[in-house]
Amino acid sequence: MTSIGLGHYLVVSAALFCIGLFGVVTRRSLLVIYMSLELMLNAANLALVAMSRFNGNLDGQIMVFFTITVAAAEVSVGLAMIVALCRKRRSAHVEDLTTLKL
Amino acid sequence: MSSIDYFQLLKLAGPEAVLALAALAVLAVDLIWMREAPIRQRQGAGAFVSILGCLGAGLCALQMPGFGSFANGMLVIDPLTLLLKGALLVLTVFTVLLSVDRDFTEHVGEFFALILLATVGMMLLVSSEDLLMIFVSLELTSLSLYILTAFQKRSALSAEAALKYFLFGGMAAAFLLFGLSLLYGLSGSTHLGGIAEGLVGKENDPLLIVALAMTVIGFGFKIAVVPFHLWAPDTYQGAPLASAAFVASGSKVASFFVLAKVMMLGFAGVHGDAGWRHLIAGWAPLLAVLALLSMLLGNLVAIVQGNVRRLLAYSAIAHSGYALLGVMSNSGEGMASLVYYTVTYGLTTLGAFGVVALVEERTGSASLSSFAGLGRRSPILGLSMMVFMLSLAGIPPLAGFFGKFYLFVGAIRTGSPNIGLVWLVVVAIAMSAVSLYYYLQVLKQIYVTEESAATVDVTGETNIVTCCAVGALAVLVVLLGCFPNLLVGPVLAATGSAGL
Amino acid sequence: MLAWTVYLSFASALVLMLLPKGRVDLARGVGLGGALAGAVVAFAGSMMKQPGIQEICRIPWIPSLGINFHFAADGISVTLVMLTGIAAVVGVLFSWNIGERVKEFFAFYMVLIGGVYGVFLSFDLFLLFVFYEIAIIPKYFLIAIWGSTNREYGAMKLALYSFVGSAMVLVGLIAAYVVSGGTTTNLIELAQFGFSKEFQYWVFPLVFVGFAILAGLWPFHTWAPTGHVAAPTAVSMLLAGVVMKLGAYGALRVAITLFPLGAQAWQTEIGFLACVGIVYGALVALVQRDFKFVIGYSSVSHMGFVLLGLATLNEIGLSGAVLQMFSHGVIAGLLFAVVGRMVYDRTHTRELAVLHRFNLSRSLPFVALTFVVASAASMGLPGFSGFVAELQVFIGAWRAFPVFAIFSGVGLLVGVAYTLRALQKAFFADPELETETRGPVLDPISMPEKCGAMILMAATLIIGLYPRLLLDLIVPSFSSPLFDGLRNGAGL
Amino acid sequence: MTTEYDPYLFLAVFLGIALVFPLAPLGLARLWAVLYSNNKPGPIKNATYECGLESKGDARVQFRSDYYLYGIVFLIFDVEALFLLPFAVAFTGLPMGAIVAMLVFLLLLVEGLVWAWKKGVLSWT
Repeated sequence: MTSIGLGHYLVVSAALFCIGLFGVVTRRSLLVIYMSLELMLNAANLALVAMSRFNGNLDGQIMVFFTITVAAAEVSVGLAMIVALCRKRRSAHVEDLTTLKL
Repeated sequence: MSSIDYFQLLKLAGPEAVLALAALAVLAVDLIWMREAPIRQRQGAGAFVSILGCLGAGLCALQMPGFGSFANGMLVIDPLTLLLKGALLVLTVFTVLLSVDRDFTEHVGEFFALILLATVGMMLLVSSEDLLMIFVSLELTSLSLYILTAFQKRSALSAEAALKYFLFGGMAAAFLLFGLSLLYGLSGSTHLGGIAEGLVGKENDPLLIVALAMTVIGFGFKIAVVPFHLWAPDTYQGAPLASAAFVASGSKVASFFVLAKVMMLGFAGVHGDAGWRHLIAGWAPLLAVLALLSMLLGNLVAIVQGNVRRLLAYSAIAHSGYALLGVMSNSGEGMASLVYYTVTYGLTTLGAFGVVALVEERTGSASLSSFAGLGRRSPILGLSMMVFMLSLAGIPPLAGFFGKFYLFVGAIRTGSPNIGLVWLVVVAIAMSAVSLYYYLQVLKQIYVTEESAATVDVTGETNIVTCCAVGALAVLVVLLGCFPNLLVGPVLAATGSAGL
Repeated sequence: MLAWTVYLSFASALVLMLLPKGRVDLARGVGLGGALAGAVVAFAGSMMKQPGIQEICRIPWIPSLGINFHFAADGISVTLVMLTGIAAVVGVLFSWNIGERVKEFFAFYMVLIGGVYGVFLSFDLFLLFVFYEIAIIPKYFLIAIWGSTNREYGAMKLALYSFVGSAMVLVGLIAAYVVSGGTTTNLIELAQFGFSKEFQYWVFPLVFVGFAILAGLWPFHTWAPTGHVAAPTAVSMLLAGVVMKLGAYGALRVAITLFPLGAQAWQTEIGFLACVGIVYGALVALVQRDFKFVIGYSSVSHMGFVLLGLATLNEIGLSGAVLQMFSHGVIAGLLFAVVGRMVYDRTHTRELAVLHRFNLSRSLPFVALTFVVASAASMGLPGFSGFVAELQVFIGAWRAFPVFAIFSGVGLLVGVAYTLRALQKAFFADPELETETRGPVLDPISMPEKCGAMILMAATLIIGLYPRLLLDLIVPSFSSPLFDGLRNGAGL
Repeated sequence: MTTEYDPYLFLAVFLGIALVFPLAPLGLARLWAVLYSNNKPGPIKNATYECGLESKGDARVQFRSDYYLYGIVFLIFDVEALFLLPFAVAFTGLPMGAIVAMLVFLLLLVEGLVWAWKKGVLSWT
């Protein structure tokens, strides 16, 4: 078994990022979009931790703390917006957001 | 980590602390004393406390020591960042003035608190040279702006605009974070200076290209450059007026400055050259493509717009294209021209949104036809809208013209023997000639077309506070246009001393 | 002292804006006062002018870029300042019958006059460009609000053409500023800086065509006729009389002085375009049915002479061009005054075929007299300023490119044809068709119109009979340091 | 004598046991039902298992949107705990300033709770 190097971690985080991106782009329900947004942020977290491990200093991991907080704040804002939208429009699907046009 | 001296931190982050306290104070005032007061009084009190907070922060910023840095780059104090903080505070005061006497929401305290928190985020963003602090303050600004966009409970547009802004913003934040993490991985440090040294050997490392692309995508969203601009028209149209004005002015000033800092300091080694016949790979050609696209698309689509707010949105996209020239010129003078351009652009857009607010209040819609005959009804409003529109088009005696001139001089002076970005400057000037058409369309509605009877007079009294704010902004734009040295002198001295 | 013309005009524009709404007579009074004051200062300044470039004021404006607020005047700028003074006063006199929104009309009018004064007096490239663009916006509003036939289209077309022209000039200006080391935008220092030949080769056409668009250079002249016809009388007088000279002056002062080698390289092309402009303008004017379009195309053709004079690059051609600027300014003003204010405001039609019904020569004898004098001057009859200017242009053109001189001679001939045709159709049509009806009675010529026409006729006559008045100002100014590049380069 | 185990061997063994442990009895029960007591469906047999009412409507009930607000407020305090962890670990070596800073952090979050309470978000009828 070759030892697990930095490249492997980056491949995994890149894969996670792409899955998240794909999820955001294609899924219709807002909640699933939020989940894939979270996925993308956590992919970045994984990359950060791997980089910090291979760079030998802790800056990356400190950054992970703050990104988790930011992700939490972001989701709470997103949920609040879904509540606002649901009170207005009874549905949380993306394609009804079409009133603002070119 | 050496033991951090927290009191020194408090001293350095004085303005931000004062502003945060002011935000909490506004909340407290609104929730405790003003529980049952009518909405006008609550707005007056909230506005008064926020302006007091801004003045306090301004005073605190004045007494700051000339130079200072906390935890190597986390919080950098130098004349340039102080100047930008002052500009952001001025923009905030005018935004607060624009949001008084508007009845789009009952949660008055929260609205003012969020504006102040967004300003805190911008001030931190402007004064940091550390990836962590840049990301956190960028997100603080963006999140408060998302909520500000969603504040108009009654209209469905506001919630929808906020959601679109949020989704784009979230995705861009993820891209930015991934780019920053790759950047950290390659260079081993999170401080911009350390990154530049760390990247010395790795110019053509594929990972660096991915990191660069991701970072540019992340910031591209914030400054609404073309491929990432889709949120801008909807947000400008859907958001309540004061938040749309703040998104257009404040966040653009801060994000352009931090983009310039990251590119000039962080990616210093990979500048490349976007000159006409000698293209060298780097971030300059990448930004050149973005600038070209946003100038073309921004101006051309703005011509067909019927709603003045969407027109301002597309003109904002076009102006981001022009401002990118300042980032690409990668020199102290380029930075100075960028700061001058974005600050004067911020003031002009705020004023333009102020006039749109008053017209919307009187006629209920921001469409072009609702501006008919404004010149006759209220001459001051008509005159200041003419000042704002002509300054955006770049007509001389106004600030917009000198801003563009200074930008183009900086851009052409980059590779001075071979007049570097002259092709982009030619496109920029041609496009600003095109932009004169749709700015004159607005002025035609104001001055030439007679007021049709259809524009019913919705509310009798015009909003005095907004009128004075709009008038003051118009005077400021004319003053900065006729005597640009008021702002260019200090900015140039500051960029010189900041060692850019 | 001359700088006060600029300050007075902008000051009166400000005062006009602050006047109370209803007071029409007050607005006219302030307008006339501002224009008169400007003209008096202009003439006083030109009387006391020492030879060579006379510095008026030089204050650092943006020191970090080396830009300073620098007013100065040499022979050429003084002549054109005097022309602006006359045109401003006469323009106000001929807009005495403007009824609605008078205050705003005169405010925009004075801003336009201030901008024009500023261009003629500024010797700093940046400042010249600032005033050059200030003049664009008032033109748009003056035509769009108070104009006549399809005014919004004409106004927008004019504004966009001038803005595109100034955009091209801006590119050249920034390139010159940066390549010359980016330390100063002073005209004299930039003229002394030897730009490389290849640089001048591509910058000169850019800047020259940028300015020449406003001067009605042949392929880019299409805004002129529609703009002049759409404009109200006073504005069309100012447009043809002074604003077109702005472009020609800019071409002379900036393009030719800063890039003499470029001027030489492109000399024949410009000469050809100017010559085509003369002939084309004259031919089109020959077939026009609308009286004002005839005058519009005639001003394009006369501006062709100015550009031909500029293209000759020799002293006599250039001084002829400057004199032609002055003389055409006065003559075009007179022609538009007659067509717009005196005829159209009374008969409300400009169709040449229909005008004979009004039997103008009998009902308005003064108008007929003025138009005969104006058309004589425009044809270039000796005794009027047109003749002196065009003669010099032809001598200069013969030295530089004889073929074009002959062609423009033909253009002159066609010019005589269309002027006489318009004169005959409008005023002296054969009356026997309706001998019995004396045509609708037309209200008599008012006093402001009379003295306005008098001033213009006097100006063209005086310069025609004693051209040394202006030539003593113009010719020595070609020996100033500004034209050194031209002198040793082109063998002036 | 320590044999050189591949570091991931024990992981594989662990996974194997985890799978076998539940599946084996289920497989046996399935085998027994098929071989000996095949099922004979009847109305009584299909009735709900114990006593109690027949269930009406589908199981998926639409949550009231106010639950989201609860979720949001919980989320913030949950992440706050994340920051308290390193604070607690390094507590002994911290200067006075650090404790004041942490206090400010906590007070800010408490202030958020007070605001939510005063706004009436938490109590709804």
